[in-house]
Amino acid sequence: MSTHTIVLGVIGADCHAVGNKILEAFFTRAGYRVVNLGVMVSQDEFIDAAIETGAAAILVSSLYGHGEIDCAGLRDRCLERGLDRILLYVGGNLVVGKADLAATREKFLAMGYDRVFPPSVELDEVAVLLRQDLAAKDEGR
Amino acid sequence: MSTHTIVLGVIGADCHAVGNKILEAFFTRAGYRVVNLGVMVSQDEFIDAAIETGAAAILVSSLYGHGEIDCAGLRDRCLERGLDRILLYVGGNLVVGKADLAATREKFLAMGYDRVFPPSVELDEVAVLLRQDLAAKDEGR
Amino acid sequence: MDFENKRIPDERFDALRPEVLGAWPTGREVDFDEGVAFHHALPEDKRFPVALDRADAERRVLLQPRAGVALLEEHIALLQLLAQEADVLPTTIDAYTRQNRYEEAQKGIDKSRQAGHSLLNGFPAVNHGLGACREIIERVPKPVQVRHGTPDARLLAELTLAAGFTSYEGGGISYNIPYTKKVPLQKSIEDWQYVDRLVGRYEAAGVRINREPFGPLSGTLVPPFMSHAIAIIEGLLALEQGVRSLTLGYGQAGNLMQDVAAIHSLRQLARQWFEAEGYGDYQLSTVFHQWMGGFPENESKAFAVITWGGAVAALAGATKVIVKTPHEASGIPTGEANLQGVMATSQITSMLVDQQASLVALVQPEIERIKREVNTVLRAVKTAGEGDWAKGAVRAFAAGILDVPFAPSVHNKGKLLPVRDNEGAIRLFDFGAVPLDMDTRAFHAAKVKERAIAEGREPCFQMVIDDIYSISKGRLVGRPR
Amino acid sequence: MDFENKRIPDERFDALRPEVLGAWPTGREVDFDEGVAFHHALPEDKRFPVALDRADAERRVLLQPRAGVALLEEHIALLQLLAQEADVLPTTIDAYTRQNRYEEAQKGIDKSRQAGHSLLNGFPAVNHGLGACREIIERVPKPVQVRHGTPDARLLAELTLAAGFTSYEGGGISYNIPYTKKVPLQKSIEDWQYVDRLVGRYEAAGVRINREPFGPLSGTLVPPFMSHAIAIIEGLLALEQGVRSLTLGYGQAGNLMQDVAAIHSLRQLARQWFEAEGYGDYQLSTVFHQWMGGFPENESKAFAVITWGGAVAALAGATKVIVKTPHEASGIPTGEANLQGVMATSQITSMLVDQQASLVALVQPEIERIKREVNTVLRAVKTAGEGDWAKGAVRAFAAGILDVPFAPSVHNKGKLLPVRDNEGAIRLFDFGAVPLDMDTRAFHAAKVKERAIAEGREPCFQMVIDDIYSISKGRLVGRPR
Ligand code: B12
Ligand code: B12
Repeated sequence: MSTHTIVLGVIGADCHAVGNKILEAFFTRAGYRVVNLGVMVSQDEFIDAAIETGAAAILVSSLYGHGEIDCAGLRDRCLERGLDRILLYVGGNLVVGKADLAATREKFLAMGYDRVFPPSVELDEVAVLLRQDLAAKDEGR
Repeated sequence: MSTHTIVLGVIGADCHAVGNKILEAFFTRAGYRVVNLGVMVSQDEFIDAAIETGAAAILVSSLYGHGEIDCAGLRDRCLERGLDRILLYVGGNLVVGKADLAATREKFLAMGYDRVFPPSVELDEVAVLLRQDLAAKDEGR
Repeated sequence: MDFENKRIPDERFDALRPEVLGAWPTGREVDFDEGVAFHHALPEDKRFPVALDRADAERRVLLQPRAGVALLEEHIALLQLLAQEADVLPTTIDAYTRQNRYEEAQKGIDKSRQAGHSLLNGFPAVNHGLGACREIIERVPKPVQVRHGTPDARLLAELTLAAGFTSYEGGGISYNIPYTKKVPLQKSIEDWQYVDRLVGRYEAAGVRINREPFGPLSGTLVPPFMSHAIAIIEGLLALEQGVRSLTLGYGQAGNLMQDVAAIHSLRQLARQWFEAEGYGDYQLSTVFHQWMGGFPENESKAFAVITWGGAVAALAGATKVIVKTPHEASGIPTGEANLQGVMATSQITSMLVDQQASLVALVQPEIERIKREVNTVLRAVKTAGEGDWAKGAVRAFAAGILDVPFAPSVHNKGKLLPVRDNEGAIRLFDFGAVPLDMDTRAFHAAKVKERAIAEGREPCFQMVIDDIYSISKGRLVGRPR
Repeated sequence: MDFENKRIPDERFDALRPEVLGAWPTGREVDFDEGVAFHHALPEDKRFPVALDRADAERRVLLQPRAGVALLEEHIALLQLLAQEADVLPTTIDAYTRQNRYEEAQKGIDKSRQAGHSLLNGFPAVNHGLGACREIIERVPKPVQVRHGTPDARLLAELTLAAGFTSYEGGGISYNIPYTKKVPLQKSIEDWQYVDRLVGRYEAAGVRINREPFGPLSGTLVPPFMSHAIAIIEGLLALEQGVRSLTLGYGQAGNLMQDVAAIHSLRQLARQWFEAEGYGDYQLSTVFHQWMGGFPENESKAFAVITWGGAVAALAGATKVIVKTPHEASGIPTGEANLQGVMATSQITSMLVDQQASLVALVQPEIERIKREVNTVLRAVKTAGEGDWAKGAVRAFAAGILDVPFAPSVHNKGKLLPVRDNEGAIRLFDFGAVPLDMDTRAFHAAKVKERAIAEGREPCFQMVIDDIYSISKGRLVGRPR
């Protein structure tokens, strides 16, 4: 079984560090090679790191409410820069305000993210999905 | 200035005594002759007391939620028994549940009560209204 | 037979029974042996005494809401909803049934059917009968208690216990003085001796049923020593009839130290007095009632009052907490509002349950004060009864030795006047005829004086009125504005 | 000029100013003298320092929410709504402005106009400019503070203070370490010396502006001694620049005793250290932040967390409490949700404010512990700085003497690992390079051990993770399930 590399980070001007540290600990323990960019990561920094490390997925966090602005265009930028098969996950308090989950999910799926998670998500469930999605990707290869 | 007599009591099988004691203290201090029947007062007990004491008003309390059942028909019963000019006030948690105030008021006005009060009413305001209503009644005499 | 605190002989009980069961047609449905068999088959997690024991062992606070509506299906649905977060459940009985006015309860049921929503303030269990009550037990996944306020609760007990309820609230004093106007105390105590004897018979048949005297009484500025004294007397009366699972109750006063001390002293005093009177081998737990007086109308503010009640229950180490709802000031809560109260309480009790030990040392002086007051009063009650607690209770109320503030009963003197001190603890403004010792009186007077000075007014009845309104107006101490 | 804790000379300040004001076009609108004149004309009840003084004198806890939206009218309407129940108001700044990313803030404003609702997490005061800020002060009836998280907050300060804001949150450490990734500490401290000097100049012109270092830092399991040490250093830096009204802050930990002890020790330590360092004649107050870590999603449960925070603020006697909302776990609150948090807090603080005295004796040992820890750390900082607090702060972070758990800054060692003890107090699992004495270490280790035994597991990082989630999952101590 190949060890996948995944890139983690908190996008934009967002400084929320706690969830990010937990994601790092969790996915490391789950057997991934984790490249954690920490907080305040720009779209290009995510892409640079993914290219450099041959990552299979980027897990974007946005907690502070500007996700709608910061996350837009990441998929296009990936394609532009030749990352045409990368998984994009996004999670956190993605928009400003207590929003309808389904509407937020639609919004971010439309932006090109493969999966969209609320802050209350159980990480074990994410791990299952990530395993499945990566396997499907590997098969499709 | 004539001292009016008013009859107080908590109707039906209702045992809530605290508000009733406060109403007694308040209206006594406000200068009325107060006949307080306490809790668990039947319609006929109210009417008996009003007739006996020549009361100008009956202030009915209902806190426990059965007000809708217990208070119905008091006006008719007053008329039957010859009390054709008595003021009827009612106040408290008049129906079961957190209800719309306006709807409750309509319901009890339709039952023949002259004024309907929520538990949060300021007693000073009640005193003003009672004074006005009694004055109007005295003039009408 | 004499009125006294003696176990009702079997012949007498059996002789009384037909009359009790004959008071309303559904009484015929009761079959004690069938009831016992049903109880024996009940799974552990539907048994109230088991839940109480486990909670004390695990140092958890059980959460219990109040809930009852007119119709069976709605009532079961309500309890099933609440079972999501609550540990133990109630069936709160409507106020007509509490007065044995079954015809009026029937009218309430009929009108509720017509209206499509409950017009009653509780579940009329007697009218619905045994089958309906049994369905509650069968379809609700947790222990269920009957909660009411019934001076003559014999038929209700026969029906609901045979149906499988495993806990029964009330007592001959606590369901008389705050709940009625004219019922003689001797009558209600006798009727509750019957209820306790019935529970004792279940116990003898191997079925443990929990009994809970109603602690908060009028819910309004009741000093802890008075409710403790009454709770202990009701405990003694129940033990004598064979009850073996007792939960003594207390209604939150609002001052942290006094409330924590109250729960500690209640446990200690009960153990002492029960032992002194020769009772052993019983299961004791406590219940803390979130603030029982007037609530703020605003729901956010109500949440604050609810949470503070939960916090103190946890810090005091009560076995169970009775939960209020954000609708409290307005009316019987919807299921959702009720659940909200339980959830807020769940959060705070589980956050604080590990901090119980921290306050014990601090509250010691207040514990001692409460104990001294209770002991004085109980000794006086016993003397009044010439050694008999049943007679003593009746005579003590007549003499004003026992006196519940703001109670509606004509058999209650109503001379004792409580008022908050400068920290919000409930103290005495007028001692009435309660025989407290001089040092205790001086202490209360000094505390009241301290507040009066802080407020620049003499201790007065307006202070008491201000205290009655204070929590609903967002304060604890009713300061002048 | 050297980097040191010395009042910025006027020439240097005046030399820096054009660059600061030139960073964004609205900077040109600033006129210091006009600002001073506006402040002099401000009514008393719009002045933050006055409100703080009065609250302490009257032993009341001031209530302050957080609030900020993208557009001016909506922002003013929001504050007017909150003014119904809050005592002092905020203007919370958006996260782009905090990073001086004014172009992005502008995009946020424009998109918010299009969307018809705020897409920014705060009010972009710099982009809106002086006139808009002035309108806030004019149209909101209570004192307003700038609340943000800006490492270089010089332009924001120039604009908002000239506009009439009377309090300004932040500091060179507390708005760097938890809020940024790469900004060097020396840079942020220098920039905050500028802000403090600006406040000092207002002070010299007869205008008192309150300054509030940000107490809670990362908001997540920060041990009181660490946030106290940093608050006191920021206080010293501010006093040196001429600030005369200081509010030191602390974020609720969750354990009653520790939290009450934290507020008491904070006041005492600040007084001691300020005096020892030669500062007198200042106004000191405290602010208690309701739980700053992850909240439960359920709103009823959030109300419980909010209320408990308010309760402890009142019992601890904090001057001010920062209020959370039932939407906390989900997103920026609506005005209504925000008001709900304030109302719940209002109820509980006014219910408990008279009970402050009760816990003082009990928390004495914890007060002494915190003092000892803070004193040890502050002495080490001073030594590291060879007597200079600015240098000391930078070197102490580099050495791990100061270390904030879970902070994002690369200039923070991140070796200090906190964990809750068996009663939920925050203790240390790994001391990192923080130079605590051996007795203190033994105490922490014993407390952690005690919990580990209770849970039947070794002290481990999973325990820390469990503690991070615990309150959001309805507990305080993150016990294994
Ligand atoms: C204390 C209390 C009790 C105590 C009463 C002790 C006693 N004997 O007095 C106890 C614990 C015994 C009790 C029992 C019950 N209670 Co109760 N009780 C309360 C509580 C918490 C406070 C009442 C109080 O004393 N308030 C303080 C006084 C000063 O205010 P007040 O009573 O509202 O009176 C003022 C005003 O209403 C107004 N007013 C009243 N009448 C009138 C009349 C006029 C003309 C005017 C102008 C003004 C006016 O002026 C008064 C003085 O300011 C209220 C909820 C609340 N308000 O927070 C529930 C409440 C009244 N109880 C309620 C119920 C249902 C019951 C029970 C049936 C049990 C149950 N199912 O939960 C039993 C009643 C049994 C019976 N036979 O009556 C419900 C009523 C629900 C509804 N209407 O939908 C309430 C609202 C709680 C709730 N939300 O469920 N209760
Ligand atoms: C602690 C905290 C802070 C601390 C952060 C300290 C630090 N450097 O880490 C401080 C006080 C500094 C802070 C500042 C601010 N905060 Co803040 N903060 C919080 C708070 C209370 C807890 C966050 C936290 O640590 N949670 C615990 C961790 C474990 O959970 P988490 O962060 O949610 O991460 C988990 C999940 O989200 C998920 N997840 C996250 N990303 C991803 C990605 C993928 C792919 C997957 C699968 C899962 C996943 O897994 C993580 C682990 O379980 C939250 C509210 C809350 N949640 O209760 C607000 C909150 C996130 N903050 C908020 C805001 C707005 C701010 C500020 C802008 C100030 C303001 N206006 O109020 C500034 C931000 C400035 C900036 N530049 O970023 C808002 C965001 C609002 C929105 N989205 O509508 C929140 C929701 C509070 C609120 N309701 O207003 N904050």
